[in-house]
Amino acid sequence: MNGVELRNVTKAYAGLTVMENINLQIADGDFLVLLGPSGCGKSTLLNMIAGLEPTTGGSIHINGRDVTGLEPDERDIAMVFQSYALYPTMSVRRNIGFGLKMRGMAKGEIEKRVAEVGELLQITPLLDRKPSQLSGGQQQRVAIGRALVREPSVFLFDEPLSNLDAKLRADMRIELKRLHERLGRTIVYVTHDQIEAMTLATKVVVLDKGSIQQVDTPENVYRRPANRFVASFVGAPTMNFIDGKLTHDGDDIVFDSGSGCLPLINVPAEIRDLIGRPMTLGARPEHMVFDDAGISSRVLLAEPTGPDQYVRLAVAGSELTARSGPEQIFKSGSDARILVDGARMTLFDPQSGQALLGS
Amino acid sequence: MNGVELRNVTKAYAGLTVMENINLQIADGDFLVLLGPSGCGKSTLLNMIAGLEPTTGGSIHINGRDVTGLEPDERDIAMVFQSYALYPTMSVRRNIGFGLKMRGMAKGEIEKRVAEVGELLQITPLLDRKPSQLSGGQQQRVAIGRALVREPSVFLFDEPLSNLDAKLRADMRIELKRLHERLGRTIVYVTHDQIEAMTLATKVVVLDKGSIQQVDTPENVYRRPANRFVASFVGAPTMNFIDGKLTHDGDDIVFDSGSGCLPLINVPAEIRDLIGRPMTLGARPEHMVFDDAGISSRVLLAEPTGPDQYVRLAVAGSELTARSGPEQIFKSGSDARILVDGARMTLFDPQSGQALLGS
Amino acid sequence: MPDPAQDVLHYSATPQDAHQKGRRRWRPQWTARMALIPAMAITIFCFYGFIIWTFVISLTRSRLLPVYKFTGFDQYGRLFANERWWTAMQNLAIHGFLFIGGCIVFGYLLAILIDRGVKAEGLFRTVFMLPLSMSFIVTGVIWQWVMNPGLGLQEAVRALGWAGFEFNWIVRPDRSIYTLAIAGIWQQVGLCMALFLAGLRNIDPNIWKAARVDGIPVWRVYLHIITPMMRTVFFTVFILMSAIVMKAFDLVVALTGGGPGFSSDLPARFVVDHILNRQELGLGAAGAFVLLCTVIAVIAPYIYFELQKERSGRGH
Amino acid sequence: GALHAQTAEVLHWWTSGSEQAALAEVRKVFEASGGEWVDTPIAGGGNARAAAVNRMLGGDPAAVFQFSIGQQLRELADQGLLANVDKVASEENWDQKLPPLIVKAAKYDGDYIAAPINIHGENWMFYNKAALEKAGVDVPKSWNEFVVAAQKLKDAGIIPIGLGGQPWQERIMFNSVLLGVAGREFYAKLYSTLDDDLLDSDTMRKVFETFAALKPFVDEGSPGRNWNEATSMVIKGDAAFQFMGDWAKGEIIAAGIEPGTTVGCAFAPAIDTAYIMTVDAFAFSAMDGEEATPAQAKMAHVMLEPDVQIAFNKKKGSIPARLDVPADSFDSCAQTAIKTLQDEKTHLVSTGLFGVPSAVSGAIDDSISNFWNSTDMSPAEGQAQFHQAISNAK
Amino acid sequence: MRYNRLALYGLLGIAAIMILSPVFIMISTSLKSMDEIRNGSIFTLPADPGFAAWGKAWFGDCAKTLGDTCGGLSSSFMTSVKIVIPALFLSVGLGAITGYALAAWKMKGANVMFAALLVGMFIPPQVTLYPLIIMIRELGIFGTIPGLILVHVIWGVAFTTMMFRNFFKTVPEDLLKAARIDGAGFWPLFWHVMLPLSLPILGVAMILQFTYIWNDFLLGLTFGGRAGQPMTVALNNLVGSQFGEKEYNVDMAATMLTALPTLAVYLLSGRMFVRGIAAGAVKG
Ligand SMILES: Nc1ncnc2c1ncn2[C@@H]1O[C@H](COP(=O)(O)OP(=O)(O)OP(=O)(O)O)[C@@H](O)[C@H]1O
Ligand SMILES: Nc1ncnc2c1ncn2[C@@H]1O[C@H](COP(=O)(O)OP(=O)(O)OP(=O)(O)O)[C@@H](O)[C@H]1O
Ligand SMILES: [Mg+2]
Ligand SMILES: [Mg+2]
Repeated sequence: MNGVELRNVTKAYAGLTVMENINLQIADGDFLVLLGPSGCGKSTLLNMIAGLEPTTGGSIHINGRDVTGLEPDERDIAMVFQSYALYPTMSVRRNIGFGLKMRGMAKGEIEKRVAEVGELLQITPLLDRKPSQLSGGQQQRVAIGRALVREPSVFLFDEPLSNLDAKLRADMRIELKRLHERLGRTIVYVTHDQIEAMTLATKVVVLDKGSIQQVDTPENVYRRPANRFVASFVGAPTMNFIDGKLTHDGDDIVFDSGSGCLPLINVPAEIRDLIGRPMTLGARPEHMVFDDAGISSRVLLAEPTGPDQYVRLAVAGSELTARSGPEQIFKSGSDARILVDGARMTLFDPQSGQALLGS
Repeated sequence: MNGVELRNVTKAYAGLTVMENINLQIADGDFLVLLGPSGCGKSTLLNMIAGLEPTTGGSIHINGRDVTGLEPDERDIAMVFQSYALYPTMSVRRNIGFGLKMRGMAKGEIEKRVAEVGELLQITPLLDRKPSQLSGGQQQRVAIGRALVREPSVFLFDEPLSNLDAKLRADMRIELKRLHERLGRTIVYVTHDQIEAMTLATKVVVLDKGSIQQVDTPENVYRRPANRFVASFVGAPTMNFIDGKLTHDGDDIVFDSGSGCLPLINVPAEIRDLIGRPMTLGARPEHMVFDDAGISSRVLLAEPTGPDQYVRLAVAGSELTARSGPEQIFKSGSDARILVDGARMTLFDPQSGQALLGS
Repeated sequence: MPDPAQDVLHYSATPQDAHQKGRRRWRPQWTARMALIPAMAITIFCFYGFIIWTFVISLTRSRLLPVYKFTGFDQYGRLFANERWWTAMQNLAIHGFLFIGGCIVFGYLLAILIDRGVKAEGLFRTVFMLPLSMSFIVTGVIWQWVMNPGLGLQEAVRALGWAGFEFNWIVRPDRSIYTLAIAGIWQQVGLCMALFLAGLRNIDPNIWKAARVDGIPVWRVYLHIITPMMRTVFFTVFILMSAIVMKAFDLVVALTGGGPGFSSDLPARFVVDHILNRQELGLGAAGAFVLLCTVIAVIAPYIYFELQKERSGRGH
Repeated sequence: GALHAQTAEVLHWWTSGSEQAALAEVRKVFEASGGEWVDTPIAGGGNARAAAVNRMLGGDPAAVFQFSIGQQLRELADQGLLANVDKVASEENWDQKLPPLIVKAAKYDGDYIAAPINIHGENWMFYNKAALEKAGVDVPKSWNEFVVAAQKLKDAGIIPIGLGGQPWQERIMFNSVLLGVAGREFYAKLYSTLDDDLLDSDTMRKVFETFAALKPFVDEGSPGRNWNEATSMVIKGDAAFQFMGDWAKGEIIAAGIEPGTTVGCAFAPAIDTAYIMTVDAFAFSAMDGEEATPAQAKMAHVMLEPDVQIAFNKKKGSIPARLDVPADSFDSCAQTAIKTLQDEKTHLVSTGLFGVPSAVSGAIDDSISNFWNSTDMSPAEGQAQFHQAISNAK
Repeated sequence: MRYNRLALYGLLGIAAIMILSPVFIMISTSLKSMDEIRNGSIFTLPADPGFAAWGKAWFGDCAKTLGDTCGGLSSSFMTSVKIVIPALFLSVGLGAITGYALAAWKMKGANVMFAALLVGMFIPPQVTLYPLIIMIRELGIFGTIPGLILVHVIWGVAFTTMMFRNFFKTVPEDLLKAARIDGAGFWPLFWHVMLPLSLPILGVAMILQFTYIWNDFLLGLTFGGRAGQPMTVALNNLVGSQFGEKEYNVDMAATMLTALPTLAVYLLSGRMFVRGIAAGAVKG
């Protein structure tokens, strides 16, 4: 099989297991994003694929070849680091070409390849500068160039954009996406930023505490989270959670939190099976609907972000966030009526946190 | 006058003027956000208000008192830094109480105030830790506590949230906003993150290259930018700009970019006066409408972010970004029809960059 | 518009500032200046005062005690006609090169070896730094023993059966200067090692990872990437070791006594010998002044570098 | 300085066993006559001299301090730092009892500023009798004979000259050669006038040639060696000869050998008899005036008392500074020296400490040591360099 | 991989042996008798190790001296301690304060003054003894321990200032700003914030200054007078005399005894030393 495959990979530091029995298949040409909170083991996993950290158990296969015991440079991979890790005393040109030179490539050929990469990443005018003379975004581009020039079959990125400011991050994101479409190589990309995961990935792996929570397309991870951890980690502002149970309110089904009943619309039919059992309802801010049929709630705070507006509401004993358009005016302390789009909500088992209804 | 006032403030470093004739009035209780790109002089301005940088010219008044020559601790201000700047060798308790101790406050009184602040910021259990034993968000809270405890009349914040990750940033933002509503003190807040500016400010000052571009409410800065710089700096993804002119297309008014005509809807009446003159049209992604009446465009890339989706389009010789809901599917290379919401667009003079029609 | 008088009124009325009664408080900046006075006094009176004094004395014919009968630049004439002085200056160059070079090379090598992740790191580090605790006099005495051809290493190796073994540099006029470097390096290599090790530890570990992914052999990483990054450390080491070379006195006295003949003399010893033993204060002062000028020529770039570094560091 | 009137701090560099024993003789008598002795030993002549001067400059002088008599002492007197002991000297008529050369050196402006305590001879040659016998050579009477004998010794596997390769030891050997080749008049004239013609003369060339001819006869380990290690080589028979001052006798005695028995002493080969003298002396800091305090005067008195002179010098290995004390209790070498010195023509001064200005002294040491240790310098070059160094230092 | 490791440890081992062997020679010689020293090689182990020489070095040999003291090191040990401790604290303290003032308080000419001060690191102290003697005399403290301490401070301040200034330059500016806003003036900022921060570099400066001052001979000899002769002067008296039989075992024992305190400091603080250097001297 082409691509990358991890079989029962385990990692322990000084006896402390930080990762156990990881199994993962990354198809050729995938843009796989490893998403998870700080310390969950993303970098460790990436480093094991790169060969920078030895595995404690299991095996790693790249393009069908078992690379578990190989050195990084024998694995046909390239890597880009958050801190760029450019060689500070070399010019951009030498930074990019140095790996080729070490492989004994001819000078002329190196020149050619560096020029091509420079062209592709639009850093040709910077080729003779030192890294310290570049802005953060330019440095990141050079770091990518250094990976590109080697033409490996797998690219590994460890939070490559997190040192950049918001604007630049957005631009670089688009560039990376285009680059992937153009080269068609496998990419494994680590981030803790869910927007990056959503926009870049063809497949997202959500990690928590060294174990895989969900492997799916970005859309599914967002819309059908496998469990409460994934649901709360992905999405900003975060998903609203309310404990309670589904009950009938006349013909309608409502969600009874014990201190109030939240009306639901567009309720899918299969949900009726769950009526009465205790559960947690999860609803994203954009799936809370301001509607006169809704439950009455008190506005705590309105956060206009420009295109949208997030409103914190006190309702049925919880604090919830709902999204609205920027025009509507919410005064703190005033009243608003709110309901939940039942077609888009997620229901979780309160004990295990697993999503109810096959996601 | 209460609050903060800057009169003709000028700043030069070694002869190089980085800031000239800044005049600014910050009303008592305002939450004023200084917004601008890196290096535009935000920190410099804040430091001058704090007394950490001497002014080269002009004067600074706090609560009606000329503080231009005073030491920082005589100005009745407190400041919170991006890097937190906690004293690494002191416990949280001592960190917070240090400023009071320096003022010679009695021990018991310090204890009391520190405890209050700890309560307020929910850091009571952390009071005996060292800063290095705290997470970033906790450190930032302590830094805020250190400012709060002094009960100054003006708070200064220099990018206090930019070292935090996205999730934490969103939470802290809300906390800050609540804190401001609760204490009612004047806040001057520096950031280059427009979301922070939009959500926190009662008044935004947009700075560029040491001069003030616009002073207004967040809504107005977003919806009625004073010039092209403000328009492009505020909002992410950034506003779309197209050069061309307004022309008649039958009864309708369209925007003619030279290589295609962009249909407009909801065109305000006063715009008719501008027909024919060269100008730049600015439209934010959420004000681009997918509509069969629109101009045909080619989809370059679709970026789903979760709640929304940003679509890059090639249209009328430009590349534009439009926002749509997450459900619709845009395949790269496919066709989409697009038009602009004329009620929300902004028009700029192509030479000066100033907004046309009094904003 | 509040007028200034009103400002003061308002000011003293503010509760926090009531105790100041409208007067400007004592500024911490002034305290900072006061705190510099002792060091400034030492710098001006002791360092520069003494340098000037030395220069003045070098223009006199003082012998045992300073006398202020001026003879112009006669002492410099005598100094430059003195063969021993030139030998000493030449030795300074040789010793400086070997000692500083040796400390840098060996210190760096040891630091690299330790940095490769050895087990008993603490033990090795401590061992390498042990000689630092010895004075130069002690160092000289020990090495005089070890290098003495009749008693030390040469004899010991010969006793083991290698009859032709020669290690008699200390008694050879053309080699004795090298023995100074050996003993000096032995003593100072630990400090250099510690400095280099600290520098190596400050290097972003991702650089190492990037180099491994690039498939760069370890020695090349050190040569092409790490070493250039350690420029500041090299400079620090260079300056510290230069200071030692310029002041080298005790070591020469204890190790070779400047001999054989004056083949291993150094300027600092020349100067001290003339001032304290030969009662040639004027000549010694002239030598000292020439030595100081040499020093300034060496450290001027350092000072320039320091200031430059900080100025360029400001933008970040 | 606020010590009791009869208290004297004595700063000296005599820290070795025999030196301390000798000095103890002075101390015993000084204390017996009511003085109180505060001892400040500092090893190394250079260190001690520097400390004495520095403490004087610093206003915390030692009342009595060991110093070499000559130019430097006069410079201290010039600055008013010294007290004189004229009263004692005239009462005891030092002018008559001390050798005239020493009297001259100990006086500044007609006042005695130092008390000479002894005379060391520098042109001694110590030899191991057994070694000479083994090689079948006699004690050489001339430098030509010496070279022949040395060759024989070398052939027999004995190191001919046990030399401590330090400049001052090399100079002692050189001066012996100078005296032996050029004669005492030449020596005296050369060092008192530093005359260019003499320095350039053929005689001088011959001195350098002879000196150079000795180079093959020292062992490899010579450079840097201490004099007592060299003496020990002679005692053990590893080396045959050592040219050294009579303090070497102390080392010989310490090894349990009576000087003149198995280890012999003789003057270095020479065309006429002479004695190169070097003198240990004590000077007196000006404590409250130009005149010595009672304690200082007492010290001066004690040091030149005949009994002290005998007891001290026997332990020290030198001979009394006063030539009028009975010689019979001294060893045979010392007796020879005392007898020799009765003839004033034999009085020569060492270039080490008081014969010539210290700058010249240093220049002499430097250039001789340089010549001796260089492998490629011809005698002519050595002579030229010697001349150059002396003129430069004058 | 394996062979690499072997070579690595091999090289380190050789280096360690080369560094240690002179110290080993000293110790083993100090445990030998004089006969053994005369007849054996310096590299052999003592046949019958004994501490007689150490006793002699420490207590002296009263039979050989004039009797005021017995010439051992014991008498001057306390003198050394009395000199080193105040000199250490004063020179490091002054360096810390000066370095702090230069680095943390933006003052015009601070860099020039620092540059000027650095020159002091390069002046051989021997060269300027005379004016220093006169200066100390005029202060009325020549020949006393306080005088000697002052001299050590003068010659130590350039080095300690350099260490501290370079360290304090790495302290983030925001921290200083925060303290100023908190109203911490010059001294509170120093005591409460900067000094606690500088502990690693303080350690390094203390260790190096301790070594320099403890090992000093010249300044002690010149400025100590009679009362202030440190251990190194006693050591010199023991081993430095030109005349008379040399007792190498006693010499070596005395040398080791003199070096013992500094040796102990290095043995006990090796890790701290490297960490301190990493914290300050190198970052620059
Ligand atoms: N060298 C090490 N020794 C011991 N534990 C380690 C080591 N490196 C990492 N860990 C632990 O392994 C876990 C995973 O670390 P890792 O760096 O992979 O996290 P991450 O997901 O990359 O976090 P971040 O987003 O902060 O980079 C963490 O709990 C960390 O403490
Ligand atoms: N000490 C200084 N000396 C010289 N120029 C300075 C100094 N400090 C700041 N500047 C310059 O003044 C300008 C404004 O700097 P300032 O730090 O206020 O920017 P900023 O808006 O806070 O940027 P950022 O978002 O990166 O913090 C910049 O061009 C900067 O280079
Ligand atoms: Mg990571
Ligand atoms: Mg800033």
